Amino acid sequence: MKTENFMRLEFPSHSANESFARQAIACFAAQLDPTLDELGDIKTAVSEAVTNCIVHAYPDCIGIVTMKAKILKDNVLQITVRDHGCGIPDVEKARQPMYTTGGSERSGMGFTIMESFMSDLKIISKPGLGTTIQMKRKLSRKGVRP
Amino acid sequence: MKTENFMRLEFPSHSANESFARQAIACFAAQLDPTLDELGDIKTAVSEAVTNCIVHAYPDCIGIVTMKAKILKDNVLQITVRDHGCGIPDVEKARQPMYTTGGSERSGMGFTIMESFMSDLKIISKPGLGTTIQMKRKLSRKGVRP
Amino acid sequence: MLTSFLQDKQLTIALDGEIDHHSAQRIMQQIGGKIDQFLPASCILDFERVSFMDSSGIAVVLNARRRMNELGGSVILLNVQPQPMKILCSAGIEQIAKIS
Amino acid sequence: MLTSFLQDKQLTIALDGEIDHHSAQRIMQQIGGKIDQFLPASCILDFERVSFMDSSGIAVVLNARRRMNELGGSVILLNVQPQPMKILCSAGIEQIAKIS
Ligand SMILES: Nc1ncnc2c1ncn2[C@@H]1O[C@H](COP(=O)(O)OP(=O)(O)O)[C@@H](O)[C@H]1O
Ligand SMILES: Nc1ncnc2c1ncn2[C@@H]1O[C@H](COP(=O)(O)OP(=O)(O)O)[C@@H](O)[C@H]1O
Repeated sequence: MKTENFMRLEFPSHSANESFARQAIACFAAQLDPTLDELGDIKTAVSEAVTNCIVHAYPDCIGIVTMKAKILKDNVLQITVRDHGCGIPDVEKARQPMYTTGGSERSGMGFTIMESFMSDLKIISKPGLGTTIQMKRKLSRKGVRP
Repeated sequence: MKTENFMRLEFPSHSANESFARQAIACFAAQLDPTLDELGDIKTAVSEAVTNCIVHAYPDCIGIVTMKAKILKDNVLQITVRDHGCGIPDVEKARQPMYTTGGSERSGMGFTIMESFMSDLKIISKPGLGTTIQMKRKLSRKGVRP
Repeated sequence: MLTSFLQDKQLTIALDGEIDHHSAQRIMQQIGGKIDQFLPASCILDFERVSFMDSSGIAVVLNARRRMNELGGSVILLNVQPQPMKILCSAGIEQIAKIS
Repeated sequence: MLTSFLQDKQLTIALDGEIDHHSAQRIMQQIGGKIDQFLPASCILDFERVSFMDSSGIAVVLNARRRMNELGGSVILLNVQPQPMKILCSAGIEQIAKIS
């Protein structure tokens, strides 16, 4: 497909939607003909970002999670995950490996994994207003495949 | 999942997104544990509705298509597909089998198929403003499976 | 490109994948091109590997049938899987093409 | 329910499917329950049928390891597929559980 493509998906923060969000991004990314390994990385990053909305942004209620994906030039997939939940008071602290406010059920590795599997991870957050995560991934181009 | 679930998906009217929309509804419907046959019907109905937006609603431009899905009680999946395209001047005529304004590439069977594969097909359209298609499908309940 | 072979003036074309509006135009052109090239007495469309089809597939069959009509020949559909069969039946396709 | 078996004080638990936050809590409880029941000397988590795992799976391993620590035993991860392996490595899990 030559023309720019994008999608925008909204769903409530039920934990059952973690796998739905992963599958949706995989279906959308399919047009870039990713390798299995690339697909695994993208699904993992989305799983982390969406889980954070479910677990941290809306701890005591069900809120709306918005996932956007966009195909940029040179086979780059850009993904944005957004919530209108509690926000992150200290983003630098939150980015540190093993840092979690989630107790023994969380590992504190979410942002670390997003950072190492994707590029240009941006975290924009305002306490009380919500959080937007943006990340990119350049996919090996189809033409270059053996 | 006990609590009500829904999703809202927006994408541009590129024909490559027909398969994306089908896969997205299949992933969402998965939580209702549909049979292969039920899944086929749902994917077909979505394919028809989304194709109509791409072919008829936005014939000369790329517009936005919105697909919503909602789980109602008693395992009923409700799907809404909406465009802001040219609209349908005569909905009764459009519903007739074999009626098409699309020439030899279209069969005129889209609405007929949506009607026979789904229930409660509603078509709301205003020329110049766009079209909303709403349809439902009751899925055989998990508990009742052999 | 669709695989095909010709035997005793019978042209067999194996369709593949999902047939929707996105893929249908290319498929129609390829089928038309092969019929024009071989001018067969009958055209067999093998649906074995068609995993999904919407009403765009009906137009594919109707177009093939129109071309074959011009040649005085027929269209036969082979190995149709359950989901495509449902679509073909809902369009009454068994009245214009033989399903075997 | 996860399948498991005990041999020579070694408890093997076969995990299954996708491990994310949605499924992790149930998995942790089941692993904890089995360790409490059998009080094994070592706990083997078989990842052969885990097709996907995010960082929630790290917490699953850390929890199993915490329980086994209390018993003075160890945790061993078996048959880890490429995608889960990537997650485990990114968390340095080979320092706290044996991967074989
Ligand atoms: N969307 C969010 N809304 C509010 N807080 C968040 C969000 N995402 C992350 N956080 C905060 O950042 C911390 C670190 O996140 P992360 O690295 O993903 O690890 P984990 O999810 O395992 O805690 C979380 O424990 C939480 O305090
Ligand atoms: N979303 C839409 N916007 C505008 N016109 C539409 C739309 N959907 C359907 N129509 C009109 O209704 C007719 C019948 O539609 P349908 O039964 O789906 O058959 P087909 O798509 O094969 O033409 C179309 O040919 C078109 O004129």
